[in-house]
Amino acid sequence: MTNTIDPLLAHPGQELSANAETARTTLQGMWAVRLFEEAVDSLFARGLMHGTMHLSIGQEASAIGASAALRATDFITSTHRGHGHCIGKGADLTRMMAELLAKQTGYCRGRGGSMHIADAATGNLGANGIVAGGIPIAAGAALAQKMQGKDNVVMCFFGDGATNEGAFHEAVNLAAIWQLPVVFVCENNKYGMSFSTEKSMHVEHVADRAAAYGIPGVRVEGNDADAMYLVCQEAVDRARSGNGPTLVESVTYRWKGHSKSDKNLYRTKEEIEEWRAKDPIVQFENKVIERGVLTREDVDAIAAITRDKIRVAIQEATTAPDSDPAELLSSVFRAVQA
Amino acid sequence: MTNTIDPLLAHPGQELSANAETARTTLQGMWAVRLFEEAVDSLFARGLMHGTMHLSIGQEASAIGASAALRATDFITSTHRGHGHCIGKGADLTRMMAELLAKQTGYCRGRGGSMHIADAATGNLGANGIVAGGIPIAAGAALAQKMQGKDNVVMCFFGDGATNEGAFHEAVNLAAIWQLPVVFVCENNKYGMSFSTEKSMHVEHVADRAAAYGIPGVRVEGNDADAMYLVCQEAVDRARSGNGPTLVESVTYRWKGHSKSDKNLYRTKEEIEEWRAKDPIVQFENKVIERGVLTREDVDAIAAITRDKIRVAIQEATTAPDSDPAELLSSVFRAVQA
Amino acid sequence: MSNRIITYSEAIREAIGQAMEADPSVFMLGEDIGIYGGAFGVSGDLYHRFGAERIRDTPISELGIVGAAVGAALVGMKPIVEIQFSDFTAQAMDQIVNQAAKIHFMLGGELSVPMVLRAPLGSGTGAAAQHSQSLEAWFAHVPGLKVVMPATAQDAKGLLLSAIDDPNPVIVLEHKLLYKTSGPVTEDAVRTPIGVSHVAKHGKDAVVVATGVMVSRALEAAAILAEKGIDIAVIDVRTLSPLDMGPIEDAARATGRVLLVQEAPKHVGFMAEVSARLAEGRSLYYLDAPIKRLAGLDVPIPYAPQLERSVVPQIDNIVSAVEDLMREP
Amino acid sequence: MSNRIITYSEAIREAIGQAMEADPSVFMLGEDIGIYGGAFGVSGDLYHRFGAERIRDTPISELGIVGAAVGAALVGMKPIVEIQFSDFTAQAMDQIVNQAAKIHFMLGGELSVPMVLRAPLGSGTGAAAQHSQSLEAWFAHVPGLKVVMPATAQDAKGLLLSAIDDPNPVIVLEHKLLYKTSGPVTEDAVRTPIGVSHVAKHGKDAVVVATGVMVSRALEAAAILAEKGIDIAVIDVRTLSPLDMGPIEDAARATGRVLLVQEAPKHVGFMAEVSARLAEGRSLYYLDAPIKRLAGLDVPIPYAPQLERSVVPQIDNIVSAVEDLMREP
Ligand SMILES: Cc1ncc(C[n+]2csc(CCOP(=O)(O)OP(=O)(O)O)c2C)c(N)n1
Ligand SMILES: Cc1ncc(C[n+]2csc(CCOP(=O)(O)OP(=O)(O)O)c2C)c(N)n1
Ligand SMILES: [Mg+2]
Ligand SMILES: [Mg+2]
Repeated sequence: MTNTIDPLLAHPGQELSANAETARTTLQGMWAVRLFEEAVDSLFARGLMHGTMHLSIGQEASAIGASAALRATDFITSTHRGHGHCIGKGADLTRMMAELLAKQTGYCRGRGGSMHIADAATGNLGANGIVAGGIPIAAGAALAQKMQGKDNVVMCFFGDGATNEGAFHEAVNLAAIWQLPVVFVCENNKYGMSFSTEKSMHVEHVADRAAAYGIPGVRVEGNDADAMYLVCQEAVDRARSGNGPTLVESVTYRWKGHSKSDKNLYRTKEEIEEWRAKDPIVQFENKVIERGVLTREDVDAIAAITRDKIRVAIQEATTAPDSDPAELLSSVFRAVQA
Repeated sequence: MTNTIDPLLAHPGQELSANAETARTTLQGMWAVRLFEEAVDSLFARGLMHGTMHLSIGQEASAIGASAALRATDFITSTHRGHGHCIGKGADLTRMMAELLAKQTGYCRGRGGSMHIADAATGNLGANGIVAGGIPIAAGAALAQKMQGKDNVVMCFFGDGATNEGAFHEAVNLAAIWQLPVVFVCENNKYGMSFSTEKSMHVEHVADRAAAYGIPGVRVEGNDADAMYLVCQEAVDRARSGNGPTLVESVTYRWKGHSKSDKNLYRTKEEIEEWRAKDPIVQFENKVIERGVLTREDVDAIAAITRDKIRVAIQEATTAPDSDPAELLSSVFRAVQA
Repeated sequence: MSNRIITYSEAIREAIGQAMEADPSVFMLGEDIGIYGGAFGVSGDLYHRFGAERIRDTPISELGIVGAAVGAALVGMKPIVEIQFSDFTAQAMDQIVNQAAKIHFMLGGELSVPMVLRAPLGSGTGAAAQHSQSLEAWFAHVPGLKVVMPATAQDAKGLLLSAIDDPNPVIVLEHKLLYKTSGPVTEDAVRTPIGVSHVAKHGKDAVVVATGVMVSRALEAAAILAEKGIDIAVIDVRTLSPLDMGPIEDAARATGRVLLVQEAPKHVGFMAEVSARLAEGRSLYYLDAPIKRLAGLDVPIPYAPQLERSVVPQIDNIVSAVEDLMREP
Repeated sequence: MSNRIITYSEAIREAIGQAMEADPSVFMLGEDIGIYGGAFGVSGDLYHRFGAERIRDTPISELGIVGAAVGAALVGMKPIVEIQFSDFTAQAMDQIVNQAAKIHFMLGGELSVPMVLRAPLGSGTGAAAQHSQSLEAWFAHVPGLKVVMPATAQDAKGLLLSAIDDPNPVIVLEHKLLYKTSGPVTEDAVRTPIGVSHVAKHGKDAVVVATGVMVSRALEAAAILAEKGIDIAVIDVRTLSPLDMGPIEDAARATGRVLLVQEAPKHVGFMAEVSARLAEGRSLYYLDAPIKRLAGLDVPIPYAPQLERSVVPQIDNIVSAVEDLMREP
């Protein structure tokens, strides 16, 4: 039994909000991210969850819109703020929740937690606790696709802060010179922890950095699932057809603090409120209703169904067995085939 | 007794070839680099020198033209191919040669060799065996100038290959956001060892990479000492007046192999010949003679005098005491003041 | 010179504040150390006291940050770098090891790198494998670096002050679990000398040698063992490099039984060195039992609390290990 | 299965060639490995045999290169990374240690990283401190990495073939001075097992345990010592992690005297682990003399030939150390 959201459907060149089917899967995806993380936030606050958490609430359209441009056989690499990417690529919500709850049935058998969810079955090569750590890995996975003669694409998610790391520079350069099938999706939420992009870069836009690698750099409204999808679709097509990487800058915002230790001293309440007003889910709901693609009842039902899935995830995960220390020593290496 | 070339003189805004005094110091500098390295090449070939060597023959105008834009109190960081930078900043030729000959009187007391010559007295913070290793160090030294309220500038030399390292990216970004007084001089000799810039970058020019940091990127004919000087002078002024870093791309070429193990399989004889025809010294000599600034006899005399200095350097260095193993264990740490 | 009870974090902050007041060349740089106050709250209000120039927030660029510190140190500044988690020193190893550690020696002795690099290490916070390592052995193995691991609030202050004074690069590894622990700390800027191991507790039956958070666990184990009639000495190896074996050898000779405790994985870890030094010091001839090591399992640190606890030494593991040791031969 | 005398470099090249012929997912990437043939000439003509796709030249970006190998390995390729000098692994430590080593465990076991990282280590070429380190202890300390150091041409081939077969990241550290040395090597693709220490020479008076180039120095020392009537065993620790103590303990028990030899600086180096394991193996009860370590001085490697030689163990140092050991107690 799996507890996933419906696979993301998309029609190339057509907005996600343009028909009922794609509007539904998009909304489901965004709600799944939002509700999953709200649940996590509450479990954490109640002391039922351990470690630290990086929530992407407010950024749902970015993850879900981007993922909609991928095929099941495509790959992603993700970040410390990766729940949305996992869900977008089709992860099982129960196994995600089980991981966060330190259970044996979690994606990492309780060894990784929120920052390390990976799912080979859906092509998710892993969230990463190291800022920019996944970028060279994405380039390598894309190189492998090319060498293996496959037409899969790798979508590489990272934050604005990550673009200041050497790993970003080296990896994007490799992808550019080898024209690898990778789409670099920078989710620019204006801060790397407390340090704003205005301070961390001397260029206006992350997308400007593409110029150093001779690849297209595209800036997109990351809170608009449609825009995100269309831009990523184009970048994915470019990659798939052998025309190399693209740097997509998704302009978005995280509503919550960076992690649990954040007192939000580096930004104003007004700024947060401004962005809360640009809620990607509300925007998308209003749009599909205005367009007459779905009704208010439809969208409410989607939220309700998704809420149930999250409830199931928590329930199933909570009752799963705790992860087992006995297997650790034998789990460091994969056994060598005789 | 020191054995240095005359301090580099320059008149802001005026070509080095424009008057006898600056033409003379420029030629002396370029000849010193050329003859020093030819001597090293021969000592090495005759088994009298140890280790490995990276010669900058063919690139003399780049090092000397750039250095001419600096004051004595300014700093440089240099590379594995750094003899020209050391000499340009005023290093003692005997102490340089003594270092390469593994002598106690060498700049590093025989501990560093060619790749590690530093000279605190002339503001040379060190050559570096690590590609791009000096770039963050240069940014830091520049930060210190700013924090100390000094108006010194740091000139940071590195190769085209170094711009593919994460260290380049991180350091240039720091210098850009903090508007540090540093001039990044990329000596683009078309190859990082065997790998050409056409293959290692997907942009045409190294200078294009400045766009990612919001700083000026300037391409200059690195074999033309005048052009090199004028461009660097402008960049140094910018830095000194608080207007931040510049990326200068000096287009040049190394005549010799990358190091002793190089069989030159990655480039053609024709290409090497083409660049030999652009000999920076011959070009400059012809120019000053044509301009009537110096005579043929003058320029020949400069070469002869410099040849003598190199002869003295070899002689003095050869007879100096070998470096001493007894002091090694006590040299790892600087003694703590009581 | 009065003492107050303050936390380990506060002690570090106080040391930095006093050093910055005394010497304008001292400054701090690192990620989120400014208005955020540091990922573990260590820099706290220093930003408000000293401003953005001297409590300098940086982009996420560990290699660049450390390199900038090296460059600044070369020309007269005294930078204190904070690396948010010591795991991210992996990003900066070139500047730490190939540059900072070697410059003074390699360039002939004129230049030096009076840099301090502080970083939190260790497990116990549920942050998983990339945020919980104890990499002290890497640094201790590199000639040209001094490496300290304060185990108390007083030493967090005192060793940091000594590190700032030192004209050489010093790596200060702070255990995350200690940040919120408290202890008496002198108000004055009292130095703890680098290169001196400390007898945290005397005892006659066996000696436990420990670093970082394992020192307090060893002391707690000592209390439990005392109830069982076993009287152990505890040595706090405050400086891993250069290593002071004096008090360790004295206690080993006096007790005849040695337990070495570290959080890091056992294989090729720091305590192997202590064991090897004891062997070279002819322990063969005076020990009553084989030297025993109690260390982290040779696995990455897992996330789940029960897994995480199971892979590094806890108080009861130390108690049992000492009991085993007493049963030898 | 015939044997020829070929060099250590040729043996490595042959292993790569055979692995690439047998398995299309095997490929090589690194700086100047293509038409240049590798900084030490190891890849040689492989570029002409397999082309630019599979003998893939890269820009100077060690972190990116290793990361790309990790990514390729995750999705079915078997990359062999060449890092030009092992000192530059410092640039790539994040991908080696925080990614490659941890992924299989940390992500729950489904994914794995069948990557090989080859790098030359050691001094003796006058390349100075940033090009001459022996950093094997760093890698051996990291759970999730296997670490081998071939000491002969045969093992250079055999261990590399095993490394390529291995579904886990394997670090292969090759000593630069060995590249041009020769020895008999099987033509067939014969594997040397990872995780098995090798008795390079039997002997009854003492045992020398060594790695890399120190194995051949120990064997030369053995010949000199034989003339002096001292018969030593030499153990080649081919795999540093996981470490096989069996033959070492057997020889230690049989001879009662142990000398551990490494090129790396002594402090917190690999041989400390061997010493500590012997201690834990109750060496106390069977040794006739304290375990002795002979290692590099705790200094960066200097450039001048006489300095360079003076800081790492040479044959005569091994001879003297064994003689000292025989005089104990
Ligand atoms: C190499 C590294 N440096 C620092 C950190 C600590 N850290 C975790 S997330 C983060 C901010 C990342 O910013 P950004 O890339 O913009 O992603 P966001 O958190 O905004 O999604 C920092 C500094 C880390 N995990 N890895
Ligand atoms: C980090 C690092 N990687 C690789 C090397 C080996 N290496 C030394 S010089 C060099 C080429 C450098 O190219 P470039 O920066 O263009 O300088 P050039 O040699 O052309 O002057 C390489 C690959 C090194 N010394 N350091
Ligand atoms: Mg961000
Ligand atoms: Mg070059």
